[in-house]
Amino acid sequence: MSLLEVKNLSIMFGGLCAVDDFNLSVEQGELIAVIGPNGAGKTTIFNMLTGIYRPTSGSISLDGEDLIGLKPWQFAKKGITRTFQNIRLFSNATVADNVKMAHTMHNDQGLFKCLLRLPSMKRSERALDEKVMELLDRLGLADKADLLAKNLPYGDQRRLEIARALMTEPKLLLLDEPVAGMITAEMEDMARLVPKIRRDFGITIILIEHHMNFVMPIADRIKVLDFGKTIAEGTPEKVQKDSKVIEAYLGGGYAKNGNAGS
Amino acid sequence: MKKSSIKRFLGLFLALAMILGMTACGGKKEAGGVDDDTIKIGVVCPISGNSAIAGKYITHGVEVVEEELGGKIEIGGKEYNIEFIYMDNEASEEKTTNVFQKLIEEEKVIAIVGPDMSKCALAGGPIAQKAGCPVVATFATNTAVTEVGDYIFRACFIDPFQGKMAAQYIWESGYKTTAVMFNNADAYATGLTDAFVEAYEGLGGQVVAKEEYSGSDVKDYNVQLTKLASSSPECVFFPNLLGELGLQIQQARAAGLTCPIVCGDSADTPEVGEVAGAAVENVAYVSAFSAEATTDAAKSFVEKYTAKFDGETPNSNAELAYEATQMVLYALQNADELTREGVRDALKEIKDLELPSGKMSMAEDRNPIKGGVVMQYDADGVSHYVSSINPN
Amino acid sequence: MTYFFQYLIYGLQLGSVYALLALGYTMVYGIVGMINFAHGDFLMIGALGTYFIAQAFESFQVGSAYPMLIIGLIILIAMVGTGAIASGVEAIAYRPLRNKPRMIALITAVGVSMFLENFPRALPFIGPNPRSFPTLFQAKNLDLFGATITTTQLVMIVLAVVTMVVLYLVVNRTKIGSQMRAVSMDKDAASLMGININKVISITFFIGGALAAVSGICYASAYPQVDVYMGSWLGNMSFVSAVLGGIGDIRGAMLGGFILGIAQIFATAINSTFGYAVGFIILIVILLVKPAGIMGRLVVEKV
Amino acid sequence: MKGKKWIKAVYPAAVVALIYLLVTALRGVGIMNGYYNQVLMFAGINIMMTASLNLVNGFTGQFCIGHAGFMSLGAYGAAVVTSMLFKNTDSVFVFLLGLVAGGFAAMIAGMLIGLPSLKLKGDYLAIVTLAFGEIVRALLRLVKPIGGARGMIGIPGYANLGWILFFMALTLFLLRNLIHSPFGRAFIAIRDNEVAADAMGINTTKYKMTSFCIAAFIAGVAGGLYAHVISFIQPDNFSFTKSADFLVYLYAGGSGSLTGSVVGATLLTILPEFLRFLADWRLAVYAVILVLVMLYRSEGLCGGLELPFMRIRRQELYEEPLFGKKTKGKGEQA
Repeated sequence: MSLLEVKNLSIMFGGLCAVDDFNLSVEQGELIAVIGPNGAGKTTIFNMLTGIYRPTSGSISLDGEDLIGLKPWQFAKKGITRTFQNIRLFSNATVADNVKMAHTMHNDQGLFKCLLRLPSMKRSERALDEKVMELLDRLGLADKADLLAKNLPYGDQRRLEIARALMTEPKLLLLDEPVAGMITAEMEDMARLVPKIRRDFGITIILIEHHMNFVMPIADRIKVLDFGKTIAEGTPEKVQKDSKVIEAYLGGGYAKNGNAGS
Repeated sequence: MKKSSIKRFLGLFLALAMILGMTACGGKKEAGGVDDDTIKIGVVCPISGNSAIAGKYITHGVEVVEEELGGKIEIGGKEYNIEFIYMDNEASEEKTTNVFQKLIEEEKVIAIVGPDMSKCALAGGPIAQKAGCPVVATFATNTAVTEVGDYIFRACFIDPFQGKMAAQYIWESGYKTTAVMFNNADAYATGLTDAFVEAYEGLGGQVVAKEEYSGSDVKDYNVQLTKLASSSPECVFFPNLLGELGLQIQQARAAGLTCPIVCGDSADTPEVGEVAGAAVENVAYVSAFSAEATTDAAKSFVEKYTAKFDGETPNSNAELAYEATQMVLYALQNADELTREGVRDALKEIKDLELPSGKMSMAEDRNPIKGGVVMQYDADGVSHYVSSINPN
Repeated sequence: MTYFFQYLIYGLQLGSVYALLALGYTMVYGIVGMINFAHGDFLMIGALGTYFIAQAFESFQVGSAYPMLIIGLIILIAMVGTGAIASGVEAIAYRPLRNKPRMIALITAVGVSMFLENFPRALPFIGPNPRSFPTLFQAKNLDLFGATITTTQLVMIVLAVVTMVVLYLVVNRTKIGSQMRAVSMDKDAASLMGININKVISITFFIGGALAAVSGICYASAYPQVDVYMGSWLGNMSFVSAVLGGIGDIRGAMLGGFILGIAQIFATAINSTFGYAVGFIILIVILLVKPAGIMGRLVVEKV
Repeated sequence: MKGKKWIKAVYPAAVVALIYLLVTALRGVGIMNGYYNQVLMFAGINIMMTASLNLVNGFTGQFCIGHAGFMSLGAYGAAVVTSMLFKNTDSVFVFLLGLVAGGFAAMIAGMLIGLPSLKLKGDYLAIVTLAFGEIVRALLRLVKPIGGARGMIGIPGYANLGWILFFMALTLFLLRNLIHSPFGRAFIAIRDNEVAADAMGINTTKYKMTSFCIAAFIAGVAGGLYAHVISFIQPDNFSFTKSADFLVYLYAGGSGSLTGSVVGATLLTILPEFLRFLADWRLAVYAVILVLVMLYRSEGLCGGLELPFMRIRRQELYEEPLFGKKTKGKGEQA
């Protein structure tokens, strides 16, 4: 059985069909990229996969469990977390606290233990901190643990978002444009980091990008979206050669996909 | 790191020391009574806040006494300086406790005149009682005020008596049915309503409609008054605060209530007539005092007051403040010794004191034994004496 | 049921006061994005100011009323004066805080409100006295479906609706209106487009203040008692109306005001003991059903 | 290191004890008197109210403007216990029982109003809390056994400065611990970015409720203390004006800072008393000072600052620093 099974996922906003009949089956440990021009509906798919939007029709199941109708935090609890295209950190908290915040749902310390700061609570806080520092160390943020998130440089903010998402101990990690707005050097860093995370944590990753040269070397499979519809799917090599993809990216795709926006 | 936290600790300590220092620039004198031949009397009233208008009249009332005395008082052949200290309590219980503490502990007053409201008197009372400082509340008509302890007195009559007066007046004027509208958020109004209804029904009258509203902020009484009018009462009773009465009277007339309207003693203020305009005709109210009274004490008070404040006629707020102050002065002059305790004992013994509202004696329960009057407004908003009602 | 229309008129009368004040409130709210707790005090300034201006014009009085021209002049002076005070307050107390968290401006507004109430109170010639508001025009009673409506009530209700329409047109159809909308959406971008933000916001406050003066005059004509504290409660109620209608929505502010007024009156009519509480319970229920106000659409945050 | 930890542990207790001893001593020699005592008692109560409001508004990012409603329920709850249920028992335990009862009364009300309404955002939530405060006030007026509009008379004056300082210190201690725990972090996450908090698996409704209920409980206890200071309470004492006072203390002190709540509530409680020499002009001048403070220190007097013992740094988790060499002592602005 595959880890994530998405069938016939569609969503309408008003009369506009933002995503139409999206299907995806993800195996444990895969790295899948969803690409497509701006406005193709990529982020909308992520929003449905994390419960922020409720799809008009279709099904999402993780490990065979249906997730439709759950709230975002329940999606996270089931094991899907994400990063955001427009960075959404807890900007007035420190880097370490940002990561700890993502651990909230695994917290086993009761309210009264916390109010009184009993020794057992202190111990658990320390264990958590060690874990967080280890994670930050792996992502190269350990020396910035006590800075406020809003004071981090841009590239570090992206990495912090990933660190935070990893702290929820997800089965499936969704990365929404992890290299958007990055300079080449930063992008190369990220291209090394993503496969490393996949290897080290043994998790499954879906990422959205439109930088082809970032995606091509790291993805197992690629899905190409345009106007809410899947126009191509397969290995990077196959997709790269697909004529529809080339049209969508180079323009002139309207002629053939005239009905796509309806 | 260690250094900086020590610095911070020092900083905090200094801040605390400053706060305490700021608060600690007060008096160092012995508790209670007379110092350097100066007698201090505290006056507590709302100078700001929603009831500031009452505070204005109270201040005026005491200022008349201040002028009479000219800063000096002779007690037992010795002349003392006398000083009145006015304190704003914003008509709030919390602030009343603050200013009571300030007057008692810091200003070392020998007695306190005021506050005017029952709620404030009830909050301040326990403090004065504990410190042993006599208080003469001016307008606090709630029965419970003087029950706080033997240092708490009042200058006005109590709710049950006022309710009885109003009921008696309405009944004796031949009105068998009355409708009531009152502020259910206000202690004065609810207390007076209960007292009135009990007394009126006891006399055989019938309360045909009883409508409520909540709080002084809501100035729209149309619905309630329409309902009152539909019960066609022979008389209407408004036991409400002075800031509300003017509009109530006006709206009542507009709603078709042409019958006589009777109010509590809070109606004794020129603003009611001013706001209500011509509608104020045929509005009667019970009061502690009539500015038309012919006794010497009353005449001299009205004369001095009118002269001092540009022809303003004293109302019962001012008059009761004046009387409360006079009671304290009387007690000072008749006290065995010039201490708070002495003043309290003398206040208890007040007998046949000539005051503008008539002869007054202090009862066992520290409430004054005095009668009341019924007054009625004419179309110009001037109130005239109708009848007197004696205690019991 | 016999009194249904009469109560409805009372509800509309009270509602029109809330609505008129809420219109100015919601405009400032929508365009500048701040909760102006002192807005109710602008109403007080308008009403109290009118009282003093009318006194100055006393010699023109005919009987107990004034000629039309003088009334217009009095109202105009009050509107301009209050509008100027509102812009002045904005320039002194709110402008420096424009880019700070909005709570900060809110607290400043509380301070301004305290000042506007306590400063005139302490002035000897104003003081805490409640005063009788002059009769600007003689009200006549009209008959409507067996209920009585006075001309004052009629004017107030109509004025609330007309003001709403005019304001709506100003904001949506005029140049200054489009500048206002630009400022409300993005101050920085608007500024880059060459819009003088200070001017636009000053004008917004001026209109808000002038409207507050009009509502003050209406309120005081219907409930002819003016004092320095009269505005605070009305300010709160109009804030409630504005939010109830949907933040920053001009049509919503008017609807919110009328609904609040009618709810309060009918709750009181059904049971005057619980009327006050029930009015607020209705408010909560409406917000639970329409969590973004009556006219507001729930905006899903863009993710 | 050990020595410092020890000092730090007794810091808060020592400071509070010091204030108490100082006040007592100053009263003993006659420098301070009952007036200062009274004002400090209200300051202590206001600190509790402001700090608890800070939990909701400052740390969880919600907007509650009806906090006095919780205070009134606490005041009445406590007063009912001490002056009606156990009228003739004059014991500390009755007082404490009363305070706890007041706290629970407020907390239950917090739950009732929070459950349906905490999904509302920003000003819409604010309006509901305002309405809640007004409804509580309106209903308390109508309950005759507790005096209705006439208020409750003769509540025993159990509360004194010692008790109030104790509860104030306890409140600050518990809130500090809470804020530096998974709960507090969840609150701050909700404040900083609700969408992200939700996506990170934080059940926002649950944590908002928790924050709301804890704040209501503290407000209830503070209300209980208030009732036993003032010995007479009536519903109109807890009007919107009072809620607005706490908002002013909170933001003038600096929201999101417990130190700010202490400083804001203390200074602004003392200031109007300090200005009494201005007589008529007192409140106008107070207003001007308030506006000036906001203009010149718009993040609040202590915005973004926290005294050392009001926060817990990450490093304190380690007796022997694990990452010490690398991370210790670096940027610690919280």
